[in-house]
Amino acid sequence: MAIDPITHISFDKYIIIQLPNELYKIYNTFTEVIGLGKYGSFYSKDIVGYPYGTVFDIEYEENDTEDQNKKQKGKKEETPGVAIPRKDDTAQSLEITDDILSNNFNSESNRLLIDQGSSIQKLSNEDIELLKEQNTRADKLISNIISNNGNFQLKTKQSQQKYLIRKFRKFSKCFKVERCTPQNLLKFLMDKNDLLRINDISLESIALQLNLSNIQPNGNYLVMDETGGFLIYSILERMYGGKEDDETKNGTITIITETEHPQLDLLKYSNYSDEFLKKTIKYISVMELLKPQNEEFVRAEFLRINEDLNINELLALKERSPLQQRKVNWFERQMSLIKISNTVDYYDALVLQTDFELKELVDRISKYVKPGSPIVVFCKFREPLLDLSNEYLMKNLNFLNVKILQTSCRPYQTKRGKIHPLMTMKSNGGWLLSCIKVIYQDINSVDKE
Amino acid sequence: MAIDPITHISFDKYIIIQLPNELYKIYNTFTEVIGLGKYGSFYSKDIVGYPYGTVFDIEYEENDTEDQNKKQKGKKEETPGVAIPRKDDTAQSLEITDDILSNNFNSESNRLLIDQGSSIQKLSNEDIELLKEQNTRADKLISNIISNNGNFQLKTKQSQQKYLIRKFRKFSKCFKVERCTPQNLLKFLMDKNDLLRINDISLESIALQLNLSNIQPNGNYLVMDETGGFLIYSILERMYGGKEDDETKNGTITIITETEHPQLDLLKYSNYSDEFLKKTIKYISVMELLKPQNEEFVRAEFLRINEDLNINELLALKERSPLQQRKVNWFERQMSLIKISNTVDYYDALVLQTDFELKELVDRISKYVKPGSPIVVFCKFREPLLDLSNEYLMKNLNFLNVKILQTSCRPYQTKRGKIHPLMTMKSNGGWLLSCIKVIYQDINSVDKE
Amino acid sequence: PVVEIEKKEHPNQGAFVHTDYENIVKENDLVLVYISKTNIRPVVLHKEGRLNTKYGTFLHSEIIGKQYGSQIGKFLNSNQVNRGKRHNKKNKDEKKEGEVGEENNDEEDEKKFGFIHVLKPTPELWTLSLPHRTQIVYTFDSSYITERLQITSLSNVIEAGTGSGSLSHQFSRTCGKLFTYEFHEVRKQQAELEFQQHGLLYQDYLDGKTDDKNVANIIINHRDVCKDGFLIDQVENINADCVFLDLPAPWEAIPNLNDPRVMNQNKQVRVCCFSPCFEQVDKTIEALELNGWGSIEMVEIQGRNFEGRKRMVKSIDDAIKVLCDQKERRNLGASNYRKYKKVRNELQEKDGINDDEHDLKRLKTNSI
Amino acid sequence: PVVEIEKKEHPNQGAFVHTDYENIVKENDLVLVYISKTNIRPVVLHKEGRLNTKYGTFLHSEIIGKQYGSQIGKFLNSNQVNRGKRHNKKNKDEKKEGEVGEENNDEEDEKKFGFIHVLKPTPELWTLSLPHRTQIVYTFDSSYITERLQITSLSNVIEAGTGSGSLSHQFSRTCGKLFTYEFHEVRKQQAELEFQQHGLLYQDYLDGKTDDKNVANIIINHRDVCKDGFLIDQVENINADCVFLDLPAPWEAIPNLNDPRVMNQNKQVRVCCFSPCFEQVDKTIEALELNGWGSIEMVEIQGRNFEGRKRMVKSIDDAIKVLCDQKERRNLGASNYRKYKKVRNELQEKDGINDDEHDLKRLKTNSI
Repeated sequence: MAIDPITHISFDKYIIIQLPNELYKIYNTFTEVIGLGKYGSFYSKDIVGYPYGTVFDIEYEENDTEDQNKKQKGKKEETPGVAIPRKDDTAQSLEITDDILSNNFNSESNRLLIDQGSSIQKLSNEDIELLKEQNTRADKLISNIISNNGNFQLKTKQSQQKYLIRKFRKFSKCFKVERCTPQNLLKFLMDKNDLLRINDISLESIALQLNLSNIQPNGNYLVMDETGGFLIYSILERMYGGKEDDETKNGTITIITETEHPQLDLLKYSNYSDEFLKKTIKYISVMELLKPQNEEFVRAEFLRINEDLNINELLALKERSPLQQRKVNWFERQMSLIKISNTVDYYDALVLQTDFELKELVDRISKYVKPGSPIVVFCKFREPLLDLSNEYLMKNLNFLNVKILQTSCRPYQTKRGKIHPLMTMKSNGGWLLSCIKVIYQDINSVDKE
Repeated sequence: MAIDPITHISFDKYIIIQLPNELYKIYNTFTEVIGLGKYGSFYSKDIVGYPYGTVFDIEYEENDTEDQNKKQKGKKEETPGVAIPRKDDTAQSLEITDDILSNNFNSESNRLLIDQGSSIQKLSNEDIELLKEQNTRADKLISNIISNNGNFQLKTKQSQQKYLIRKFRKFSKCFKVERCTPQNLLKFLMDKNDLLRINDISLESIALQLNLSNIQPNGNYLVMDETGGFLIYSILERMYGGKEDDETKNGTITIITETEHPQLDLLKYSNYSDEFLKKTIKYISVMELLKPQNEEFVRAEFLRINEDLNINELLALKERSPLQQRKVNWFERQMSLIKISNTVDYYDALVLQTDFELKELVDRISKYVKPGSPIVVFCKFREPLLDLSNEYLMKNLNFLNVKILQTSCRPYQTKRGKIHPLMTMKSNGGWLLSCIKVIYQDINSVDKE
Repeated sequence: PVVEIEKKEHPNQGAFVHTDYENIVKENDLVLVYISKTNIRPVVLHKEGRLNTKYGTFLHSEIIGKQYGSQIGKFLNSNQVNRGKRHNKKNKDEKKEGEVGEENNDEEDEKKFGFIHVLKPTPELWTLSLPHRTQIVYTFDSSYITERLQITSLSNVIEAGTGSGSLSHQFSRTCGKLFTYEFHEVRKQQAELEFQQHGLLYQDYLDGKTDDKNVANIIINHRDVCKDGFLIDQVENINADCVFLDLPAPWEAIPNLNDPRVMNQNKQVRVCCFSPCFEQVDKTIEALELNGWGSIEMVEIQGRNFEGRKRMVKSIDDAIKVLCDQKERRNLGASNYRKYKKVRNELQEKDGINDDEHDLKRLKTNSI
Repeated sequence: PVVEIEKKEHPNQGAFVHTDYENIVKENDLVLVYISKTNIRPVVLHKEGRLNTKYGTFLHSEIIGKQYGSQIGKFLNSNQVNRGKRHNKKNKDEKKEGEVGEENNDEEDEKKFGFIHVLKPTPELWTLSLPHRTQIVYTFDSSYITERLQITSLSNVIEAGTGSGSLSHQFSRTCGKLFTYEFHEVRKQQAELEFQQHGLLYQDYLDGKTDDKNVANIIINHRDVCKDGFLIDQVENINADCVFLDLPAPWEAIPNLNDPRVMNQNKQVRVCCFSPCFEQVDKTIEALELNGWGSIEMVEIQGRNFEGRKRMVKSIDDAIKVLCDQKERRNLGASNYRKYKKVRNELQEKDGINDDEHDLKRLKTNSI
């Protein structure tokens, strides 16, 4: 059976790896050896074929161990280990299990504990590295850490746990592979402290924007994306879910770009083929959309650039040289742009994430939206949305059901017996404005009863 | 032992009564008979002398019952009942207890329940009124309601409880007496849906404002209060706690008023004597503070108003007629206002709740604050505080540690086994700005090392 | 809001699908009539149909043939104006919506203009239009659930219980197949009928009534999943990859997910349990751990709506001016004050200053 | 921050009391030196004392005699400027604070001006200056607790445990007497010393060291209140009316409040238990109910700090103009474009339009 690249780890894909410290990182299975730094390294072919969500432990050949120990101090280990998938464990979790922890909880208070720092840990970091190299699995590693910490039994249960988790994160050699979904990509950017790149949008805000935009597999959406492609990928994911060849689905996304060339670098992590993206996504710049040319003008421009070459002759040719084909392509793209800029009342939703002055923007591009369809704007700040709402949309009879919304997700520490809200200092995840474009009826056209 | 009016219900005081529907209402023990509407009525002397926080049940004389029943339909009952304090119950709670509820929970699912509305309740409202009159205490009332509802055993536990609590609130005759503290006053205004009167301030925001203002029993505070006296009362409560005659405490509050006569109608519920308030609170209008007169001008004005009467002669008199005394009072008040308007660097905190344009206001009155002391501004909206902070305070070296804060309290349904956050649609409780007034050192006065 | 759709009506297929380019409202379409933010009504349009609103009666024929998103207006007679006014008093926020005209209390006879909008149903608007048969999972929550479960058009989703079907609509829009279970028989029947009317039942695809399996994708069952599990007659293998449990005791249903014919055994799968109380969450976590689920996380979604508001701004100088005037008036006596004032105004007008303009209340737009 | 107060130092009484009208910093005063929002240091001032900061060394004698609230400035040498810069890079928000001067990277030798502020301690500033010996109850919570317990200058308050003493300072400011208990002996000693240095110990009032019993009102005990209850030798009857329990297992201490010598038996009394986890809250509610407490309510305080931020605003027309220019430049070729541009600019300058000003980035003040 062939590997389904949407559910299973495949070659030549971007993947996300969760490390024991719970952080997400992006790797590519094109790489022969994937190195996780202090958490080890392995051959990427070893993980191909397993379902996404699998946890692997890195184990090293016995005969390598001695060599490893010698090398340890000086340089980085060079021979990758073997990535062994954890089987018979449906949880596939990197967390330290309660079984291991609960065996070691005896002391009841920290009244007598005086912090002696790291001096009390009999196992040195080097010892631990050694243990680690010698195929020590997580649970063994941890019981070693426990029995070698003279003060461990004096700590409170809580500080014992904290201590173990800290050590575990530092020394264990395992990892989990996740598909590079938009949701996991967001977590990756969060871990990288790079949310500014996607306008500080939170998972809950993008989720709400997608729902309010009523994304469907066969819809045509007009989008501005200042999240480097994250918004586009999120929309594509809801429409196609990674599958490129389903003939029953044929929705498109039209992107209005600020610059000549769209900046959608995050889209590469979607693993979609270039052909698919080309078919599904159209680009048009604000200039091409709002200051459109007509066919006559394009023909004139073609003549000027190509020094009196006749486009009709080129089009009529059955075979064209590459240069001729490029010229035809240019002409056809100009024609398609003109068509887009003339197609009003067409799109099933207007989905915006942009720094442009919103009143002006919505005023000029809402004409492209099909009446009765949603307009959904994300903004990192509240003021521009209030301004758009109060100073434009609410004063204009072409917009209905104007709402400004904020949603935020509160994570809890989810350990039984210790459930409490987590204090996170993350940004607020932004605001959304939604409304429906409608058709205003001139009051004078109505008969008085 | 004399009654302590701060801890015990006394004559001639405003009190707060919590009704079985959990709402707070304000009454006065000056009233001979306190009527709680459908929850009954009683003589206020019956509750005097018991500590605040006591729950009373209203009971009616046996021999009255028949009369009552006859009258019931036509007019309101006229003979008040007897308010009996609940003893041996430290909880003093109006809530329905779990004991009563748990006896009646047998059915496990509402799969078979079809809502038949009120037709299924065999006891009519009239029957219930009758029961109520006949000295039926809460628990008896409830078991009656239960045994007369044919569908009760078919309901889920949850809907049984909801049903009982609803009925209980409607029919029981008991109440709890609380002291008219600022906190209880706030709950009263909330129940009355009258928070606009106190600028929509929440308990948590006023609490934070008081703490940040560093209120102490001997401090002198400069205040603007657009909460009708609620802010002043809250400050007084922290300073004096209701006690007027403690010689070790002598702090004052100076109020800047917008109008000639301060609008502090909520202050009457504080139960402080007029003498105490007169001694402790000073009033000065924005005009008197910021456009002050000098002594010469006041004397001239005195002459003009009083047609060439010499104030010095009046002041020298040993005995004065009431009219003369009034004139002297007028003069002395003018002198004291001049003194206030000239006393800069004096107040231990500036505490503001006002609709005035804040930059302009703080710019002109911060001079009265002692350097190193806090300035704490409450505002219902965020924008004026952001504006004050970014456009004035942060650009001015006379202010330090500028912070904009918001605090909100999330109540939970606090029933064991059913703990969850309550969805309340209340307003957000406002924002606070705090900073410290400091003295800027001219850069040119510093020696270069 | 009252559902005005007849029990046995079968509107046109594709009620929840984006319209074609023409975007025209047809006879027998299921539409949502937007009367105000809090009053959105589902209606199936018939040539002879009538729709009663607070703005009077609209004929369905006035709506058929219009574009979706159209405003349909009419002039109200005075009786309706009065009713409208009372309504507006109660609900000031809705003022802008549905009614335009001068606020003229003297001339009740003047005709006012009232209007409705005809909208294409979306799951979110449908949720707003629902009579609340059971508690509803609101869009703040449902959108997050969809995202966290990573539901795409390839996902097979299990939902228990169906409840009002509000969330089912949202899942159905996004997912591959939706298996939904409801233990309350009457509610199941109501929901099934609704799904059928909305063209969402997978059976209709099997029966050839529609060829869009992206839309007709709901399989509904009457079932207590806690007792009887998730397996159904229609399919041998559910192959679910996303599960949403909105049950009083999800921990009783969780072990039933272990049957290998329920969840996809060959890929990562996700479950979301939706509970109001912490005690329920605690039992759910216990059951999840016991049944081999990992990476368990409890979260809470807090959603809010904002609105712009007008705020009073007062100037200190204005207040001082008012007080000075009051004082002068008192000192001079009323008649002298008027004379004085007149003279002063005359003087100041020459200088181009209008001292009388005590505009204490200036408005600014702000928000809470 | 490091506490620079010597263990056996006894600063002047009344460190936390409002100053008199003179408002002068005296020798031996305990002051808070404000260096930045996140660096506030408690210092007792001596004639010979020195204070080292990132802005260099300040002599205590430079501070003594100044008014509270005074800025004390000095010019930094270039070495310090560099350190300051590195600091600023890390922590941009503090830029305004502590340092003024042009950002001139070329001339490192130029003297820059750095400053500190001398402040009177308040419980809230003290909390910010604390080395975090234990978890701290922050002002968002503590102010709410004070208000909900209805603590006034008449209240006798019980606090267990003392912890860092941060909350004790806030209670002490507002309440009548504060009975505070700490089971960790070293922490109790640290807190006791601190209260003594701050003039807050009731014993000092009894010993006649101060006559302000509103200020010297703390009685601290080394005690495990869960095991040994609240009764203490110093007083026969605590007569508490407010209790705050910040303990891992408050339910173990609650029964000990039943002793009639602990709580005031003749008035309404209140208790607040502070716990992070729901399971603790659940056990606490159980204990409160069993021990006859009523009107139990669980709440959570959510506090936030806001800041104004600058936001980019782009204009559509500007963007279109940039794109048009790029296109023209490409079509014309670079050299022709320059000629064309020059001509066009000359034409436009006559009309007073400056087309070259593609000011794409305009700044507006906004906030999150």
